[in-house]
Amino acid sequence: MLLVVSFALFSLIYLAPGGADQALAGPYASAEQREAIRQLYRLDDQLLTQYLHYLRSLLVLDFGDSFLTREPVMVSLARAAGVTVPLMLTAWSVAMAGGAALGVMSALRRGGRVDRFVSTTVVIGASTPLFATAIILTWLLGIEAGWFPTMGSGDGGLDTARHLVLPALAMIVVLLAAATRVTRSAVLEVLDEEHVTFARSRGVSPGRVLWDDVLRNAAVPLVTQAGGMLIALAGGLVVVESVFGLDGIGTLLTSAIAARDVPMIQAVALTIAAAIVAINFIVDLAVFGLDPRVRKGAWGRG
Amino acid sequence: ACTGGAGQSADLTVIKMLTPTLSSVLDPRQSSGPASGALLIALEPLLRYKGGELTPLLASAMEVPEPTSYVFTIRTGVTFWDGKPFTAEDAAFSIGLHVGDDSGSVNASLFSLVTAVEVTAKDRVTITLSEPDPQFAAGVAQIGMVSKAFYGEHGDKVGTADVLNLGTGPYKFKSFRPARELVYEPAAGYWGQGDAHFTSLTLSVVTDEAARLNALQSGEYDGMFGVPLPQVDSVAALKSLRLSSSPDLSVYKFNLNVATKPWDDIHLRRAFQLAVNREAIIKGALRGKAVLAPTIVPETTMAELAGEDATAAAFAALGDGIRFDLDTARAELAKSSVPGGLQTEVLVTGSDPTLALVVQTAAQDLSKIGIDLKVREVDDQTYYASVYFGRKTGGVSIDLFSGSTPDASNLPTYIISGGNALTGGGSGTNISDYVNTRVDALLGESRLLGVDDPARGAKLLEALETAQTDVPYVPIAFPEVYMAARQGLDVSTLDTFWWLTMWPETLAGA
Amino acid sequence: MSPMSMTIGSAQPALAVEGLTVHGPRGGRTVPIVDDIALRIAPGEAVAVVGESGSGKSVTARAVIGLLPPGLRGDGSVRVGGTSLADLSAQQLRDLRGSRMAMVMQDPFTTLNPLHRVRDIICATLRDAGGRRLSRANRRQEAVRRLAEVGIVDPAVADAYPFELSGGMRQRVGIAAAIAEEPLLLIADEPTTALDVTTQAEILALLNRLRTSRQMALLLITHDLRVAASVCDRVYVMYAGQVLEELSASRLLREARHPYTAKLTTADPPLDRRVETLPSIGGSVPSTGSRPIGCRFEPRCSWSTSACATHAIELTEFEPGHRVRCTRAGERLDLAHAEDLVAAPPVRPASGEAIIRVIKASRRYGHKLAVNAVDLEVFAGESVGIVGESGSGKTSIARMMIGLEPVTSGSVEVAGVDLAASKITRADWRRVRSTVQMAFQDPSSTLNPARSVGGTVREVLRASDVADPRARAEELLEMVGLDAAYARRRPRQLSGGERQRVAIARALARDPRVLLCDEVVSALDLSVQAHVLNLLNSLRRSLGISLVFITHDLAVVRQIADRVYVMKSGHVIEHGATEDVLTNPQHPYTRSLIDSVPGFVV
Amino acid sequence: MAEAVHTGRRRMSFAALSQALRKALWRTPFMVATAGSVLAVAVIWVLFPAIAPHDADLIDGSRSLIGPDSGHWLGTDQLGRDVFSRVIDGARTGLLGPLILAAATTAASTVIALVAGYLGGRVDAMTGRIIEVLYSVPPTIVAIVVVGVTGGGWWTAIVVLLVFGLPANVRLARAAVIVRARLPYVEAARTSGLSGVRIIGCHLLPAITPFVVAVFFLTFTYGIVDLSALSFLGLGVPPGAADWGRMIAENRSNLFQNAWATVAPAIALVLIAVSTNIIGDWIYSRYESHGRSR
Ligand SMILES: Nc1ncnc2c1ncn2[C@@H]1O[C@H](COP(=O)(O)OP(=O)(O)OP(=O)(O)O)[C@@H](O)[C@H]1O
Ligand SMILES: Nc1ncnc2c1ncn2[C@@H]1O[C@H](COP(=O)(O)OP(=O)(O)OP(=O)(O)O)[C@@H](O)[C@H]1O
Ligand SMILES: [Mg+2]
Ligand SMILES: [Mg+2]
Repeated sequence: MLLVVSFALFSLIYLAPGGADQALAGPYASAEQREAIRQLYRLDDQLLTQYLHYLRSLLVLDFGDSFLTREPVMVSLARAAGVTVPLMLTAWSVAMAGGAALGVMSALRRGGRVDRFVSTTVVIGASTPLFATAIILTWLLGIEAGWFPTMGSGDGGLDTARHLVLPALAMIVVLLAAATRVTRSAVLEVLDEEHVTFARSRGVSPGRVLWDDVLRNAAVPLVTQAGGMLIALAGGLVVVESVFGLDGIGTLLTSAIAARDVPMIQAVALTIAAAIVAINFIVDLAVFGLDPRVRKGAWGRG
Repeated sequence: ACTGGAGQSADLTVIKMLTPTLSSVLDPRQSSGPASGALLIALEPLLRYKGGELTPLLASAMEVPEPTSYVFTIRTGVTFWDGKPFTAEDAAFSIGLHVGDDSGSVNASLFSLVTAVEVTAKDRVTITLSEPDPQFAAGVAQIGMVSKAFYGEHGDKVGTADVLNLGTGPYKFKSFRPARELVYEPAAGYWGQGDAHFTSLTLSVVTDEAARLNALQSGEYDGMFGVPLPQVDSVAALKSLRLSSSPDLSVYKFNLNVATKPWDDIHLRRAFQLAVNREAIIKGALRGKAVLAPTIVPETTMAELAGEDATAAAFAALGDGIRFDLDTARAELAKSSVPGGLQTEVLVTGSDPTLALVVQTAAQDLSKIGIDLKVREVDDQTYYASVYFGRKTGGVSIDLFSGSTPDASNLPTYIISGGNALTGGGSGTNISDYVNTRVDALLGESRLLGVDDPARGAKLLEALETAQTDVPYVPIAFPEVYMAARQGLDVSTLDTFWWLTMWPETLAGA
Repeated sequence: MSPMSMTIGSAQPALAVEGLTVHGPRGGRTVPIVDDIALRIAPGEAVAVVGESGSGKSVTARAVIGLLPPGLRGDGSVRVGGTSLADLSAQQLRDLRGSRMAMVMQDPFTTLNPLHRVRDIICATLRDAGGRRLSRANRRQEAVRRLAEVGIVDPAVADAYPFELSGGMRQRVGIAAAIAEEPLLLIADEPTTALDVTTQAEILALLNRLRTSRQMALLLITHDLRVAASVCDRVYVMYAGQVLEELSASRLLREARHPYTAKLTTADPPLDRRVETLPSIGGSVPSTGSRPIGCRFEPRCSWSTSACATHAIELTEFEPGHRVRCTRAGERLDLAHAEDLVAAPPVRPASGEAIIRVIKASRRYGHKLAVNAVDLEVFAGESVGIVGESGSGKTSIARMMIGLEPVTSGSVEVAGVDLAASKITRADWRRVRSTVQMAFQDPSSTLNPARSVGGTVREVLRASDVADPRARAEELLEMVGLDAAYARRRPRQLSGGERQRVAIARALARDPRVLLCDEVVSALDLSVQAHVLNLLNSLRRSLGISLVFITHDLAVVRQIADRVYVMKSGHVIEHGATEDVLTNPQHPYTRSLIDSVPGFVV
Repeated sequence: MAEAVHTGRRRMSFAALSQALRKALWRTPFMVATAGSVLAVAVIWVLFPAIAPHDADLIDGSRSLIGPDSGHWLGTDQLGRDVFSRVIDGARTGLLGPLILAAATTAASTVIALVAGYLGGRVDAMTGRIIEVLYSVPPTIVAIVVVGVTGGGWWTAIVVLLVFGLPANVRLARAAVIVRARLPYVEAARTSGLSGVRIIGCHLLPAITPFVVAVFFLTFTYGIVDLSALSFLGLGVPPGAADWGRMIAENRSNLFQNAWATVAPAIALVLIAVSTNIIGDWIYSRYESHGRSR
């Protein structure tokens, strides 16, 4: 999959109008100047030649230097990840935890006032575009209330944490909705299962029933979907980072695209793809740990 | 960002400013225009632009024995931040970085006439040009001096966030996030007199307009260079900030490519020009923050060279020729090869939203005579590739062309000289590929004249008038440039060439 | 205060239910689901609640244990061992569950938490002397001991997960878990319906053993009259939310006084002989919300009087221990009982060319051989039964015979076309289609809910180029005993039996020579099952078509099959004339199968 | 006779229909009704853009960024265009894009799922493999990359969102189809010799129709959200088009002059998205509960 992604990107950039030469030479550059740069970065080679060359360097784990910043792309990537990863993980984990709590709560009060309120809010949260949420939050909490900085990623440590509050919140609102929904339907489904009734018919305490029979079983679909949500969150990253002026992976990607910075685009895309693969793997592992059926099935096959 | 204290302006010693653009590498080869403003306070140039004049900085003197030869005397006692002396070798090296097609420098066009850079004495650097260039000294003022040894040591890692760069200025680089944020600290043991005023100085770029505005409002930043026109009113509404404006040496213009059918037809071009309602554009798209452009050079710039009266007369005449007049436009169109009008696409880049607004406004009136403009937004690279480097447009394009030096000849040289037409093998900044021997002759003659010779101005005026009759461009407006800063910081004297100056001093009110 | 400390005299019934009524939502209104139920079970007594689907058996059980599904509300008094549940706090009620009463549910595949090990399931409610949960080692030890009690001697089972066990094992684990705290009363809601006949017998035996060894009262919910009669002491017969009759188990099959009970017992096909026609009950069970005001069975009753329709009938004592909700209970109605049915004429052996010839056919799913080298033939006009436990490959072989399932090896010849061939022409398919047709098990999904009954049949007729599909469709519906007006109805307006009849009509639309019936009656109530069986028998007689009848019910196969194949784990282990196989089984498995049927003696 | 039956049936089905309709309306939750009305208003805007009080594209520099007044109910934007008219006009791109996207996605995913699910075997396995690979790729990122690099614009964005949004829908639809392809009535249709096309069209398709309709609405919601996000980033419709996402982006820095120029399109956007989501959810939950009870 990573190969497919990387090759698709390569051809895409190859075919795109404009090139790194322009970005580097500036708008007043003459044809000769640009030609010189094209030579330097081998931009005029055949697509396949370029790609093979690229692959060869990948093999020795050399992702190359960015055309634009001259840094090894890994350095830029690591810097951007320093913003994005905490942001995503915070948003994701808060949303998952909150969504799970809300989902369980409304499922247990199916049809009740809490349930209806939560369901409605969730629909609104889920269908409000992320950028709209971001703008509203900026306006309310950043400008009107002045509680949090609305821009930039801060100077590290606590300051960065403060700067990440609003972007994380924006992501949380959207994700929370999805998490709540998934949890709610998962819990409802489990609640309808016989083994829950059976446990209750034996006088198992409600707390234990909720935990052992309901939540643990509902956790399987929730975990399965949690990975997907984290991945879906990546789509909103560009928007959030742009609205809040964060120097994360999303910004890195868009600016690399803008400059046709091939090594950087490749590195970012591959990182995202690798992250997706990793997330899916972790989800599989988690489900593997959670669900003995999967575990035993896998053993039997292996 | 205020360090606290008595709240007086003198206490503002830690400041953060927003700037329109920062380069991705701290290397003079990779920054030009306003982006160089970040470098030139640290990597000082040989000549400093100050109060409209070029004054010696790292060069103690500049001599021009003949129009094609510049001799710089390198100041003694200048040291880099690491304590090593700044030498003629370093100066020659620094200039040499920009010479040649394969230099990879974005400033190469400023030095395209250079044939040799030589150290002719221990403290002397001589630069030889292939032909005279009145703007050359201004070009020299745009590039910072770097250490040859430092470059030798770090190779192509110079200017990255890890390595930074080595200069001689009062502010030294402290940390750098490419294209995003640059933090300076005072350089210990600065060679010149007077220490850095600010104990910490930060330049930041925020691309998202609203985020920028939010940041200004929340007091996270102390000011901003080059407020975009659409935002000026919003910034003005912020109580904490003060705005100043000055004329810009840049021009919004439609380019009508004379080598592309059907725009090779003068009638069509005239019709187009007459149907552009520039006043409406200024009022709406440019928010009234621009001056009507009768030609491609602002009147004030021209007047400095050609004299007030001559300029005023010439500009009045130029202005009369391009009045908004739909009836005449229709008549012209009827005479053209496309009497029924036509439809064409105009590319704009998302990084300057004003372009789209200008085209939309113009399109409204153009459509009344049958010329239908469709706006397409593309990214910078596509835009440059189509508008500047290749002619992949239907013949009409729009751009905001900014002068790179304060000289009155700067814009005409790029825009109307045949040498910069793509068809003539030039850089392509003559977007209309307009070649007129008379114009080229006038521009050539003007170069031979002294920098301050009013005759040079007269020749330039004539070139502009000649070019105007052929309508390769439809000048629209000269935008004003806006600076904003909180009370206690002085932006009132920062003009469009602020980046060539020692701007922190100005800010501090020194 | 814990209910443990209450003293219970042996005179106290284990369960006493009075005036239990449960209301639930239907179509936006709240309607009674069960009405005024009274039950009484002495300690150590086994009582059955029987009744057709939807009569309210499960709802009653849930109400007794206080676990009605959300949306349902129960009123009335429930006393367990003398303690009235209404007086208890939620906590006390919870303590009572498991310790005083427990429940075993129908589907062993879903009642056990799939994520927990058997030992944890069994010991979930057990506490040590200090009131703490048992340690893991203790849990295991305890679980092993209790598993042994329910007949599982393999200690490894304690560490297994439910999905690693067979259905029977799971049900045993479920029972072990339910009785972990030695309750006074065990409610078993159809504990064997989902199990094989042989396993079913073992589970019933287990329940019976536990009841006697522990003096545990058993409330057994079932729709199988034979089970009720053989396992229990007394029986409550429920119909449309009411108890219609309460009598001792020994009287159930022969001396029931309510016309409904009597009809039900005759509709239950006898295992020991084949009868000409099975009596059936017309009409269908009224749904909740539209039950008659008077006797609820009145619309279907052939003895009803005008008063039956207008007045609610009381449950009255007919004889000691025998109560009936019928105005004419005292009269001598000519209630037929099972013995009175006319025996069917003996079967003539089939002859001629085989229409379907299955030769050494196998079907493999992954690693599993579902059908293993099966030989089978179907001759013109005969009725072939296929019996066997669940998963033995009955459905698979049928699907292979109609081309729904590819043949892994061997051959399946239908009207001369080998379905195992790699390429079958269109014409050959046509021939196969007009030779065999199939009817399926699940009545609820056997018809497309979006199409009218007529549409469903006409569609097939059109595909086989019948001249006047409309007329022919009505003809077919009449053939299966449905009025032509049914053509306009949608499936949801039909009862299960009616749907099955439409499905048969659809299968007949192609004029097949063989009709495959895969468990077509197993999801139907007794009264309706008789209808469908009679229909199939009469169709066979009038049309001369052959039947392949798949079932796990030996009584049913006896009524319908001339020859029978017995399958086990993909093999045919025995085949021959039904009479011979059932009365004189050769294979030990066949024998155990027959022995497992409650109340049946060869 | 045939005549009588015919009319009788028609009358009956009409009565049944009207009764069903009345029942449906009566039982419709308040939220769904509200959502329906919002959608109706939006549809009216699309069908009759002429109800706008002004020409949405009329530029008048002298009236730039004025607040709401009697002439311009929601004020004007930077170029002096009437915000209210632009919001109405924006309904066209705002709804059309998602509509195209949703219709195409739904149609394509349904067809793929039906064919793959019905045929099973190798076709199905292949489809499954492709879908698994595409499934974990976030469509918006791909759209940002592709549109950003090619400068393709609106249609490219729609195509990308379609291609990469498809897997999720095919997955859902395929699961629904596979369950139904095993239903006795579908198998009966096969064994009684009906053609594959007919089985798919008359038996499988109706069985998953509520599901398909729900997917349509939900995809529509995502279409609104995703396309507007792209427009917001400047990757969607061309400048000047009255598109809600773009209007928000363009006017965002003029909040102090005329907040309505930003707020009004945002409200329109959110209302529509929420409405379609509510309706889709509602259909889906009804479908799901039907599925469960069956
Ligand atoms: N949760 C519920 N909400 C509404 N009605 C219900 C509910 N549960 C059961 N019913 C109704 O109550 C009636 C009796 O259901 P019940 O499950 O008790 O029947 P049963 O006798 O156990 O049938 P079966 O033999 O099929 O298990 C049915 O008509 C059913 O529709
Ligand atoms: N599509 C399938 N994929 C994998 N295994 C299957 C499939 N269908 C059936 N089997 C397996 O093949 C075996 C035989 O199944 P089949 O349905 O033929 O049994 P049966 O005798 O009809 O059982 P039942 O009485 O439960 O209907 C079972 O173990 C079943 O699990
Ligand atoms: Mg039941
Ligand atoms: Mg079967």
